[in-house]
Amino acid sequence: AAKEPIRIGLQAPITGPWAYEGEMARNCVQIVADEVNKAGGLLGRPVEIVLGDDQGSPKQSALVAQRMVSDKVAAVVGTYGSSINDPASAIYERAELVNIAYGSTAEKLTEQGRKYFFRTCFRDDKQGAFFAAFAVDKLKAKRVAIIHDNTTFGKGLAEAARRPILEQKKAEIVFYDAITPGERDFTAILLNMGKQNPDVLYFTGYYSEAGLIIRQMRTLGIKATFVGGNAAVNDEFVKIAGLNMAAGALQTQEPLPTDLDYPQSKTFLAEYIRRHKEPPSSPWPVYAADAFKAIAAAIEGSGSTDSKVLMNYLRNSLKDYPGITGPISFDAIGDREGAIYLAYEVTADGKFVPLR
Amino acid sequence: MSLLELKDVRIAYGSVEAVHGISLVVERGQIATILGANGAGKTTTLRAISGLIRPRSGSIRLGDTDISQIPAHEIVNRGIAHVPEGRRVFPTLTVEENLKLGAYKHRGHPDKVSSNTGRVYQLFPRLEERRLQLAGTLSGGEQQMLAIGRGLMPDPDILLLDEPSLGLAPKLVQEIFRVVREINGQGVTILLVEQNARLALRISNHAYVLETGRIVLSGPADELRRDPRVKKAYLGEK
Amino acid sequence: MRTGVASAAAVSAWRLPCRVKMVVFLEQLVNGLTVGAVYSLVALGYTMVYGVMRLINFAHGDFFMLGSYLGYTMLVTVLAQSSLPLWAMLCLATLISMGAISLLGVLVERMAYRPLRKSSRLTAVVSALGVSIFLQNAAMLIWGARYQAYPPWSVPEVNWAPGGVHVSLMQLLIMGISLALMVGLYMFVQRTTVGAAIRATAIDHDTARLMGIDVDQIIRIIFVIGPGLGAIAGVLLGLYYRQIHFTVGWSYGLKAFTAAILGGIGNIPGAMVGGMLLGILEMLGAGYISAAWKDVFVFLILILLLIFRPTGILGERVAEKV
Amino acid sequence: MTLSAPLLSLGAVSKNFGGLRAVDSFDLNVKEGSITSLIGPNGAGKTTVFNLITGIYRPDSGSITFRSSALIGMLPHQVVEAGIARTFQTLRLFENLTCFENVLAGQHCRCKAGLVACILNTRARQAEEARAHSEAERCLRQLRIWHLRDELARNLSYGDRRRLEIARAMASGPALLILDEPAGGLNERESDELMDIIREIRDSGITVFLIEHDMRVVMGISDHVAVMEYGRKISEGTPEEVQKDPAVIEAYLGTDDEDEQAEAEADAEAGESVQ
Amino acid sequence: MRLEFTKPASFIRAHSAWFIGALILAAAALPLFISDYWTDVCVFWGINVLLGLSLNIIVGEVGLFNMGQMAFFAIGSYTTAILSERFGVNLWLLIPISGLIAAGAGYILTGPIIHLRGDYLLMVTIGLNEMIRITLINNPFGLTGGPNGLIVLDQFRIFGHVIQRPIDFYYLVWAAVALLLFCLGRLQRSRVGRAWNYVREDPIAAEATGVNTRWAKTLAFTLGAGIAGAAGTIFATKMMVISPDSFTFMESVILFCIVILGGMGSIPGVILASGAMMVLPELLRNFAQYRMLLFGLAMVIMMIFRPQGLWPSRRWMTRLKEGGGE
Ligand SMILES: Nc1ncnc2c1ncn2[C@@H]1O[C@H](COP(=O)(O)OP(=O)(O)OP(=O)(O)O)[C@@H](O)[C@H]1O
Ligand SMILES: Nc1ncnc2c1ncn2[C@@H]1O[C@H](COP(=O)(O)OP(=O)(O)OP(=O)(O)O)[C@@H](O)[C@H]1O
Ligand SMILES: [Mg+2]
Ligand SMILES: [Mg+2]
Repeated sequence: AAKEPIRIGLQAPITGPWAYEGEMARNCVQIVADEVNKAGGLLGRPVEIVLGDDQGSPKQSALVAQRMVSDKVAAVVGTYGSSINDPASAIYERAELVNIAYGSTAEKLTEQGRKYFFRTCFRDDKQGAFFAAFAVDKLKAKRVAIIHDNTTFGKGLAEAARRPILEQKKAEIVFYDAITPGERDFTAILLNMGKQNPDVLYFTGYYSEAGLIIRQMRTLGIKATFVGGNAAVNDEFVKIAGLNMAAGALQTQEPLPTDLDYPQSKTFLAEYIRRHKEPPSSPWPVYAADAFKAIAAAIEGSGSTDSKVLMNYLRNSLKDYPGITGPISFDAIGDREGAIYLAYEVTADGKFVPLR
Repeated sequence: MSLLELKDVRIAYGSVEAVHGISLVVERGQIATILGANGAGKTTTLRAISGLIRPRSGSIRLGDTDISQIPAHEIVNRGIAHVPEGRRVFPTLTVEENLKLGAYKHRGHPDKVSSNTGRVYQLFPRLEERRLQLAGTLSGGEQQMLAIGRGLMPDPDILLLDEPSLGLAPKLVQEIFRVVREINGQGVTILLVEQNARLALRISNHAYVLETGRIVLSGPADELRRDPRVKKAYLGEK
Repeated sequence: MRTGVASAAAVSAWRLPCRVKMVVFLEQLVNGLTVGAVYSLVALGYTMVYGVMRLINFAHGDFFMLGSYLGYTMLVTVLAQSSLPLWAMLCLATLISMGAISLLGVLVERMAYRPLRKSSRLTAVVSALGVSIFLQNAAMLIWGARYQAYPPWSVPEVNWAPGGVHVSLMQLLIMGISLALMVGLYMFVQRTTVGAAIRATAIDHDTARLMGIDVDQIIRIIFVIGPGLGAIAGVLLGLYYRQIHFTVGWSYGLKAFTAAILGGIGNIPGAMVGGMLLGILEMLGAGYISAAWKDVFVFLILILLLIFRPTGILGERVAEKV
Repeated sequence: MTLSAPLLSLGAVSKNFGGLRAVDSFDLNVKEGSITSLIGPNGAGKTTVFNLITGIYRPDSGSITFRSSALIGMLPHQVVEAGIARTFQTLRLFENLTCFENVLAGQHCRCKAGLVACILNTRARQAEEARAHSEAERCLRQLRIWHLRDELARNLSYGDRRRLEIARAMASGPALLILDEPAGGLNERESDELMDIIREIRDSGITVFLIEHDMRVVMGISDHVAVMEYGRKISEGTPEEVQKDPAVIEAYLGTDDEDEQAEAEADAEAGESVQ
Repeated sequence: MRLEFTKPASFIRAHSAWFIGALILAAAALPLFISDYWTDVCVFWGINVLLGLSLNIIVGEVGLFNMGQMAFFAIGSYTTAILSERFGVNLWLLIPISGLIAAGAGYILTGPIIHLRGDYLLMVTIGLNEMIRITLINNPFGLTGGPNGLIVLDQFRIFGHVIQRPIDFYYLVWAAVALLLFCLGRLQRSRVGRAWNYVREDPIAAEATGVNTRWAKTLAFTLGAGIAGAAGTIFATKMMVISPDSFTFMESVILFCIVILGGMGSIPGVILASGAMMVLPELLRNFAQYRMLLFGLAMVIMMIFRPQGLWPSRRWMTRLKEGGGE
């Protein structure tokens, strides 16, 4: 007789403005789940994904969380945006259900003392600090401009990058403002920025706007070096900006799956491309796969599906588990340990290469 | 053959029947009048003839074709023009544009349109003085003239006039009735709905009395004028 | 503090040489007018449908969005295979997208609006919102949830900088085409018999019928023109900014609706003036106040304007006659 | 003429619409307890005068006094509170409400209960509500439409709607009732009934000021008639005086001769004219 | 003499006591039989009912177009979060306080625009919604926490019992709904409610029969904003975290649809429609990315088959006036 499956929740924005992120997250998790099932499942039981669409809305997110709790899933992967995640993880906490976020990078999430909340993605402050050091020490920037997009992620990263620069006092923040996501004309703000003659522009929003910004900026004759956050630069960015404009753009970013030497990264990527014709266009969905793998490892390692056991296992026993994005361990508050960031450059033929 | 003939026409708004099976006949060249209290169903009847509402049952024949299922914009082309209650001119269009729209069926024949416009101006010299004024700024009487003039633009065989004297000063009422007679003299058949029974009966050949959706009396206008029931109910005579 | 930085930026802007300030301003103006031209084109669709049916067609933004996608699909699939010159390809893509969207407009009117023509106005508004959600998600399913980009070869990259003011060919095209379309539409409505019939229908459906005007046909014409113009705007937008997404209908639709109101809804020149003004206001807000507060500024101006001109800039001020 | 001050008095009132001078230094006194009529060609400015009195428009110049206090600057609902109620030339009923609710609207300004009192349903509110109801009932009965109280206004016949509008105005307990073409669209018998009702209202102590094109009504019930043309007063007096005024005949009444002749002719022909 | 002359003089009214009694019993027993998840769906349904009723005053009773009701909901929610977290104000006290602050905002913000005609007012309220949301994102004076929003850790306590589980919130929210229904019922049958309906039917005639239309409109807007604000307190404590994402224009639009879908001015209609708008997407969950597509389609179909609303407040005979004009 077939064993009763272990149910693992995936909370993601399947519809709504972030639907593409949700869709990719679903694809990624599906790949690793299939892998697990092909290898005989967990504890001899198959794994089943319970999908919850939160539409990128906090209210829906709370509802999905409650449904996951009612459905008695073993643990939850999710979700994407920080402000969407927050109400859900509050509910998971109350229900003592392990939840591992894959795209929620706001610092505050792990600083509220929640025991059941983990994340496989890295916090804004890590990336912000990396940018500050990179811009000041490597690029020798004196005048830095920062533009964000007023989303939780964009603004969080922008703040995290600004703080160390202001503290170190080695460079000056000459411009700091926000665009409205979904708009397409940023010439007004760029002209304003151009008047300040920045050496570097750090844009912490998404590629859809980033592509427009670099193109409009270059068209206006602004020469500042463009540096994007880890959501800003990808293939789509190049398409939107046009290759001639995109070349030379930099970004701060965790090592891409393609640049990871771990075998699991390579097989995962190959499988993803086989199924969906192209690699995932943003880094976050891969963290979802890793969140799933971490949960699977905890179940397998602890031999239990009890949430409390899983929580303790993840916090204390899971050390350097080989994830797709590198070794996974969680620190005392649930953040992933050991953030590695690199600066990437868009080459003249549209490739992304780590900057040496 | 009579020009217009309604047979047992029933009309309803939603589930409420307003006209309960009326029959009437208008002969070519006549002025026929429908009298009746408020809410008797006069306007409703005219709206059914011009196609603005579909009757629930019964037939409306123009010449030898049944027009009861034909849409309103088609009916104009077949020779029925309807001057609606309350004038309903297009207030933000000029007098001339209003007239041109009246001749919408002649679009593509500019000379036809301009000769008809000329005819209307002849009938109502006051409109010609104001041809470029917005219709909304005309006085009530002028608007009524415009509405009637607009009704003449498509060269109708039969003109339906719904309470043309409503809200007009006595002097204008006289003028409107004079023109109605003149139009009739030019060969246009007229079906008139009026509250002013005295004047209406004076100019028409035949009359029908409508009460709560039914025809209760009909006959030659002169006869009705002397009918005691009409005198009592519509002429305010004891 | 962030406000400190913003005001520091503003202060140092004053110290710039006068000529530079002028150039920056002119550049802002060009960009504002370009965005405004797109708003105007989309606003026309709102205004025309509103004028004739008293319906705020919330799905109009999505016609615009679909137009953009269709143009894109035509370019990357069919036309890319052909050996036509670029301008011919662009024209064809625009025309095909326009035709398809017009057809869709007529279809939507027939299915979702006509059955409600005799009901309360708000009923149709809800139906329009439903259509909008439907179209948006349909686009998401067809073209995917990700951003698509017009191929680089499809965009004529010609730029000038007379006197330091950057102007691109696309900007001129957008402004020129919008202006031409609007003037053409205005002439059509003011000068032709069908135009007069449209205006008459806008005033009073029943009386228009009595003139021999087929009201259903007029409404069909409106739903050919409005969404068609939206589709053109969509293709232009795609070519100008390259990236397209299924949510663009909402954001631009809302802006265009704002523009239509600003100009006085139901009024064709009003849509144009409103769109341009909105474009310029946004540019001023983002350029001289703060991009983060721009929309607050724009809506504030809008509200102030409506307090003093309650029916928009060119809206008729019909104090209801009592 | 008595020396008592008029109930309503307009002094040199003017109103422009754009370039159009709709009312031009218009003077008029309405005597308490009278029925006063205002007549004149279409577009003469009669309705505008009513709108000026009731605060819907604000005059450009001139004075309007009611019971020796100034009305200008008051909002329409304040004018009603002060004791002037009106009807409209084109009916303006609350179509989707019942007749009873329509008439209760008139009592609105005579009640005081605010939000809190209404939620708590205080004793005072209940008393006030009961009073409003009995007042509304009285008005419906006076206009002879009590039996229609639960009908929605839009389902009424035209004549009943006209009455309902008058009842609604009466319900505010006005000292002055202003009627804009109350007999418009009524046939002769219906307007006879209306005349009776208007007289009855006057006899109950309410002053009536009306606009009318139906000369039978105007001449039948008015104590005093004023005639307007192009925004100015061109004549004033008793019905008989006004009817004979050549200026009025020229501007407004026209010569009825032609019709009288026609009628005589028609009567004569009657015997033969069998069509 | 008839006192029962307003609002649905329907069958249910005739036997109202029985119906209401049975309904209350059924509602009270319901959460004992359903999962926490469905209880939570009912909690949000209840919050939507509160919001729907608040908007119904403005749109349904007075006929003012408002697509920005979420602005006031946001003001209430943020007031709660700020006062509770920074100053430790008791949550029970915060319900009236948030209500009053939102009402005050409603009064001040709508004062200058209340005279605008339908669609212009619609536009301006959309603008207000956006203005408030952007202001919240921009974190003025560090008060609102920017896009991250604020957390609310405090919980309602009643006789030592902490309101925390879905079922607790279920009773809290629906008790609030019941209280509101009682008050609105009273209002509908009073001078104030009638004044609102007069303004909806014909503002000029209302003014000319002695109704201070400005007072009536402002009162409705203020009251509607206040109720939404008070509902914000419950929402904030339920969510524990609030952020500008909860108060988008789209949410206002859905709320607006609820009022129309219910049948303008109809209280039972609002309850039904918000239930439908809440439950429908839940039922469609299995359709994954086709969910919202079907939802949009359902809206169109519902309107076509029930243009007068799910539970029209009166037999609004469809107006036979043919489209166009006015
Ligand atoms: N659009 C409508 N919807 C519902 N009922 C209507 C509508 N129009 C008219 N009615 C009803 O139909 C009946 C006949 O109305 P109609 O307008 O035909 O009367 P009429 O004889 O023209 O009266 P009047 O002298 O007032 O013009 C009335 O009872 C009226 O209430
Ligand atoms: N709100 C307004 N805006 C512009 N013009 C107006 C307005 N109200 C009235 N008028 C104009 O003022 C003049 C007087 O109008 P009014 O309605 O007072 O006439 P009236 O004497 O009542 O005519 P009728 O007997 O036809 O009702 C008309 O020319 C009219 O067009
Ligand atoms: Mg009639
Ligand atoms: Mg008048």
